[in-house]
Amino acid sequence: MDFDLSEDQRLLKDSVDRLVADQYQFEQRKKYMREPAGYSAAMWEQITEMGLLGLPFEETLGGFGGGAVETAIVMDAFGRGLVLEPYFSTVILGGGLLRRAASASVLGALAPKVAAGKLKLAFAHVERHSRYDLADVSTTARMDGGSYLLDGAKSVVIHGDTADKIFVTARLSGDRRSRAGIGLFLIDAATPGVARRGYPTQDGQRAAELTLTGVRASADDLIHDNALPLVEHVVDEAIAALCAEAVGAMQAMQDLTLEYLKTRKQFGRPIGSFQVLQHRSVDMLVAVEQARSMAMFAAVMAAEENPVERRKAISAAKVQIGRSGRHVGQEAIQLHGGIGMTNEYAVGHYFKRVTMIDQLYGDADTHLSYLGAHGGLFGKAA
Amino acid sequence: MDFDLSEDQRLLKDSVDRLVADQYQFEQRKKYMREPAGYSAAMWEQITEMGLLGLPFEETLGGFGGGAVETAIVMDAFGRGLVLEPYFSTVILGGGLLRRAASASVLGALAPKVAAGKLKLAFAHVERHSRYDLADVSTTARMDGGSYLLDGAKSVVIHGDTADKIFVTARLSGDRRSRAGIGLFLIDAATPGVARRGYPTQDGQRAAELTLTGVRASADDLIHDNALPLVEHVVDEAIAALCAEAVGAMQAMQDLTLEYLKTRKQFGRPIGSFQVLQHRSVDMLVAVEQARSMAMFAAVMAAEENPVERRKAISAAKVQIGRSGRHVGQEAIQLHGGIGMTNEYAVGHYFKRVTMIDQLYGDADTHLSYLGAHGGLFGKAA
Amino acid sequence: MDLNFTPEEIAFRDEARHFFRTAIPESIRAKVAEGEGLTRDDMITAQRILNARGWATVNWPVDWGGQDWTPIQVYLYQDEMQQAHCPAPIAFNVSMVGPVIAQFGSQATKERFLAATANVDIFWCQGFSEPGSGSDLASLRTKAERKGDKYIINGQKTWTTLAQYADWIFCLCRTDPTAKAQEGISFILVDLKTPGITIRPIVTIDGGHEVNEVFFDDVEVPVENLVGQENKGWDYAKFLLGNERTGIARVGASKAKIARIKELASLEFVGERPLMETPRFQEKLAAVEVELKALEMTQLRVVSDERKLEKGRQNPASSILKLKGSVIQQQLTELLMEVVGPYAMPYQRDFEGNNEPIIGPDYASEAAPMYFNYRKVSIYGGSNEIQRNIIAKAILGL
Amino acid sequence: MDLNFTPEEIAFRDEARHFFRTAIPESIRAKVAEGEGLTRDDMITAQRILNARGWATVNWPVDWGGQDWTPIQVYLYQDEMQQAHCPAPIAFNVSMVGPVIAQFGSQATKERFLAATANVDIFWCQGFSEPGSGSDLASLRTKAERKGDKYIINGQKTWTTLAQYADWIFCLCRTDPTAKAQEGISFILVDLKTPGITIRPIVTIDGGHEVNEVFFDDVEVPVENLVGQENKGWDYAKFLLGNERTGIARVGASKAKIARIKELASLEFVGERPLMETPRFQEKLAAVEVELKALEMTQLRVVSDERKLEKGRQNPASSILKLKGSVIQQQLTELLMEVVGPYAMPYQRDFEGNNEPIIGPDYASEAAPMYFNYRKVSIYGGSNEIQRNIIAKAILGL
Repeated sequence: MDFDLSEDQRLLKDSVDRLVADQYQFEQRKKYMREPAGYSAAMWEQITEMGLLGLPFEETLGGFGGGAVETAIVMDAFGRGLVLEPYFSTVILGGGLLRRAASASVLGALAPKVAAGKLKLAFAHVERHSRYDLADVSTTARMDGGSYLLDGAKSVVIHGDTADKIFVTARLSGDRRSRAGIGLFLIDAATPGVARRGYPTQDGQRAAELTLTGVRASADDLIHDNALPLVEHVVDEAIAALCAEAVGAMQAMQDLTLEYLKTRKQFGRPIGSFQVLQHRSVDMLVAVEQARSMAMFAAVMAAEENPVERRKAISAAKVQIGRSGRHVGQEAIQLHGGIGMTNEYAVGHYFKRVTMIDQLYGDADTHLSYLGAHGGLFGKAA
Repeated sequence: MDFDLSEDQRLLKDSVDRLVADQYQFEQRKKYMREPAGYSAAMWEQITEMGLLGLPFEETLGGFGGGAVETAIVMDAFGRGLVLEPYFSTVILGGGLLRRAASASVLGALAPKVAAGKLKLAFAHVERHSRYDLADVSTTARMDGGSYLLDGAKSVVIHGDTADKIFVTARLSGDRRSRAGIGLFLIDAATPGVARRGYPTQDGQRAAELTLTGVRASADDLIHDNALPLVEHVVDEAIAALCAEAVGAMQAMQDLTLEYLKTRKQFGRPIGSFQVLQHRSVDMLVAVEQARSMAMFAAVMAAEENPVERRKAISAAKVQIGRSGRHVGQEAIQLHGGIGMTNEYAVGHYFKRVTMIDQLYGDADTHLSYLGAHGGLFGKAA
Repeated sequence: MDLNFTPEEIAFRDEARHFFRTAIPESIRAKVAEGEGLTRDDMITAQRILNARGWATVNWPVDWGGQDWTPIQVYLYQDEMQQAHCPAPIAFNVSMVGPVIAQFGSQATKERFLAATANVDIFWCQGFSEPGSGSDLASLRTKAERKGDKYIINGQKTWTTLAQYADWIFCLCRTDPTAKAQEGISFILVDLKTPGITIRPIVTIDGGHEVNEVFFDDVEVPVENLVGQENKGWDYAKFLLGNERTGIARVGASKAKIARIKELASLEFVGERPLMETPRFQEKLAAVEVELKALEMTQLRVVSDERKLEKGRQNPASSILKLKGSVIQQQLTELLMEVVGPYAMPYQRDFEGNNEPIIGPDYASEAAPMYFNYRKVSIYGGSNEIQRNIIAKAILGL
Repeated sequence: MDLNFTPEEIAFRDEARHFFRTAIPESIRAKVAEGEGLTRDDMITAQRILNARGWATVNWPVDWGGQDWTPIQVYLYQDEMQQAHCPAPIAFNVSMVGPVIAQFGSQATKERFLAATANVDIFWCQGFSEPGSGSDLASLRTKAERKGDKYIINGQKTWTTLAQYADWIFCLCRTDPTAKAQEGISFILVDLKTPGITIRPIVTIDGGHEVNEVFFDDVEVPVENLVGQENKGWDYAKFLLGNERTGIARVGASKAKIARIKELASLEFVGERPLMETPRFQEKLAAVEVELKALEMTQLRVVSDERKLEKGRQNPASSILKLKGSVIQQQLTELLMEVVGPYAMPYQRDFEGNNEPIIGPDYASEAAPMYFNYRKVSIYGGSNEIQRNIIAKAILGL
């Protein structure tokens, strides 16, 4: 066992950290947010040039074959910068689905485009009553001649408004919640019958509502005809990535709060000299470190092939990230007092991001239920 | 609405408070505990002379017709004194069962004896796997001629070792957990086939294991042939009484802790001057006051005839008492440090008592489940 | 001891319940229920309806439009108002500046301001906090220099709630720079139309605009706008802050939130089951209900004690009302956000004005903003940390 | 970064697992599992088995019987030992006085004590705390006056764990009354058979006897029993307290408790269902498992960092090991008590010695005492409040 980063990993970390430190200061981020796409075209360029978009792909596909640890390194930095660009939807969700569900030819055709920043992807799966159940799919795909007709509506498609192509789950067979018969399609956003409505999310990112009305998909657009297990694996990897991002955001809140406690004076002394605020800061530190540990655990376990073992570990991490995130976020605001409530100050934006991460792919208690119902983490007898 | 005590209630409170203040100092209690019965015969005498044993009975039966509020006044004081005498088992459980389940003639015959301190009662209902389910009764009562034969085992019968007569639930019909067909018998402890094994409980009180082997009970000994609803009402009243006792014990812990914080010096100052310990004490105060409020609520609702409304209110109170008790108890020990861990010091004994009260008649989470499953406390729309 | 309401109290409660649910426009109450912000007109409309009945300023002296109610009546009035999602009378008018003027103001000041304040002919805001003076209010630095029959005010106030709606502001200003902290502060009324006043909005993390910065640059105020005596402002401020004691627990509002959560959690599904039928959610909500019921009982204990307590003394239980009440309100916003799940994400304030349909269920859009916004409840009006300091000193003697 | 164990590490773990589960008598491990107290003989037997293999003092210098293990090996050794319910080597011998003597003692002192300490030919106890000096250890008052070639010791120590089993005690005594707090303290070894020493038991709330008061009345100790230099005892004590860094989280012990809870909760019923199959209990336990898994990862991060850190510096994460570890241990005793329900009530310590059968399931009798007893883990060895003070200062720079 060894927690040290490899030389390559250290180089990766240095470059991403530098990117965020130099180009993602809070004030710069505000500018990026005001761009038409809701993020910075220039930053997207730069992320592309750094080769980050190819992270999960083999070198032959224009990538550098990074794994969960490399992804965690990038997402942790993006968490500290509250990065807006559609990296998560394009590389982690989209790239993951390409790698795990697509044929070699499709992968070979599209991965290089993603790596080259020429193809932005998104993943549409949430439906009005599906909540966090990936198997709950009402959107239908009917055979029509040699192709399919897709009908249905998808909600909260992250960065769905600017994606060039969108992965869509649609039911080929089985009833609403059956695990079998779920097809994964890759639809060009420009296809007739695809209606998108983009909007900002609470954390300043972007998402879209997607309506599919008789959208025609060729047999090639059907990436996989029984995709749920693969989709679940990709989502577990995505959760691991979000855990790393959340840790970056928590660390930033911890740093901002400490800084504030040391500089803000009341009653003639820095408020950090009050014992109560000292102990509260210590409990924040504990929460951040526990979350960091579980984010690492998630990174390791994201590759696990046994779906239950993998999901239990990922759920455990999501529970910790959800609880630590809520505690750290609420305390960061509370210890800042009024200034923490203002939109002009950074800490509230980190708070909003970790809050939304808890809402993504299952909140803490949803995952706790899964973990409890599946025997927990530790065996009855070692 | 009026929270003031009536004149009679104030007199009652003054006399019980005085009894505890004068005769139930921690050192005196230690002596009482060492008496053969595990409590003080003299104190029992005094409690009798004060008329407290007749509290729930009508004056015609030698009592003074007190209700849940009067009971709460007594139990709150007994909680502050950690009173050892079998008042709860004899008057609240036993007396309650007499009042609610027994015929007028049985009540008329026995209540005066209880009031006069000549008859100590206990209630045997826990079985090996019944946990907190009063309907889970495996002990059997078989018709045999004009009488019954009882066979079974009952556990943790509070003050069952010194009771003269013991109420016993036994199944007349139906299967193990069916709510119907549960008989309530009143058995003389000296009856052949009754074996008792007495022992101290963690909180310094007494209890007994009871084995019934072909115990013959006359038709008159059968107090009620379908007793569950009545038993449940009495247990709800008993829980309300325990809530009041727990509040008394919590108040004592709060007082002891404050006293300690003001006198104990470390680093050259009273530890109560440390802001962290001040805030922790405030949170103890909050927990005690919230518990006090719910104990009052329980006292009011114990008389409610609608069993579900009553049980929901009682459950809510038990939840609050369980959670406040754990918080206050743990913090009282923690803020005392090492001295709080010693048996020679009072605070730990209060901690043990509130802990055991949580284990009695359902712990906090057991009651929370009931409350949640029955729609909670507040309506969908007022 | 009788914890049941008397027939009179029940009759009063029913009367209040009926009044609030019929007299106040449904459109306004719906906004409160959904956590939507109220317009200035909404607030004024609601308060004038109350005032027409004499129910806007029940806590004021009877001679100046108050009600001679028992504490229980006041409690029932607040509880029913909150449960009916009625906007409370504007606190700055009714709980803050009104009582101060009634208690310490000259006859002239009373006649000039009280009726107009009750009817919101003047909409007030509060000028206490300053950038450097949050928890440590007494360190405020805004100066009011006496020049003839005027004060010249210079300085900055912040966290000024609804200044954008207000006509006047009541300020704490330093009138004696030589005196030490608590002394040398005066309580002065300022017309916001006076030249030299600039109001800048502060947008909060929920995207809303409730609070503002207010800048004073050589603002001239006639001396008759001083309330009471010069340099006694700190006493008046303490009186003001001590005023609100029971309403602060917001028990009725939390009851209303629970009702709403139960309703909405029955519309959202986890697999085949409504969320409201899952034991985990039932128990989480029930746990908060227990705390709220306890708080309600605590509040009633405090309320029914008030007659007996000599002015000033407090029932220890009263101290926990804000502490516990704020935490319960915040927990309920967490549960509401859990109810709407993924639909908490869309930020829909940008759509205000335009007519785009709401994304997801119409009750979802305010869930996250309300959660974010309610973090303020444990900060403003004396943060919960300050509350604990006060309780430790005043109640526990530590 | 590779978070999987290497084949060598796995081999070592399996070897340790096998050894602990075969070499240490089942009878002793069962007592640990059930939370029963160990006899003096149990402790000595277990440690001598470890010592025979060189596994009793792995943290000591190699020349004096330590192991040249990687931090991961040390972690696996502790984790497997705890999971197998093996008694840890006696802390006073192995983690406390041994390392101090090895580090600061003279050659003569080392030769006289170290081997005997490793083999528990001497059973040690610790004389640090005093009635007036708990959290504020430096205020200790026990005096050691130099008289020729002796020290004359007068004073009182308290919370002395297992003094009733011990042969010797290592004490902090004030040798220079004129020096200020931390200075003028010496680290002295005292044979408990020396005249003038009285040991009084302290019974704790669980009814157990682990700790004692130790009184010194003109106790004469030869000067060669001084460890290191006179008046430098405080440095040695700090070294000693800083020693135990990772074992303190007790992750392995908590894993063993979880295994036990799962086993027992399958034997206790709620209605027709085993408690272990009720979602509420499953989720409560799972919540603790998550915290424990996080703590285990945190501990491994700290452990694998140790090589890289220059002596003295700490990984920030290390500071949370005791804080979080103590809370998790305590939560597990709460769950164990919940498992046994009403059978937590009988107090059965009185039956020790006599042969009465246990009341209720045999695993029930220690549930409540263990819960009571474990309140100590957030108090001793520097209370969690002191821990937070230290972390705020050392790690957060507040």
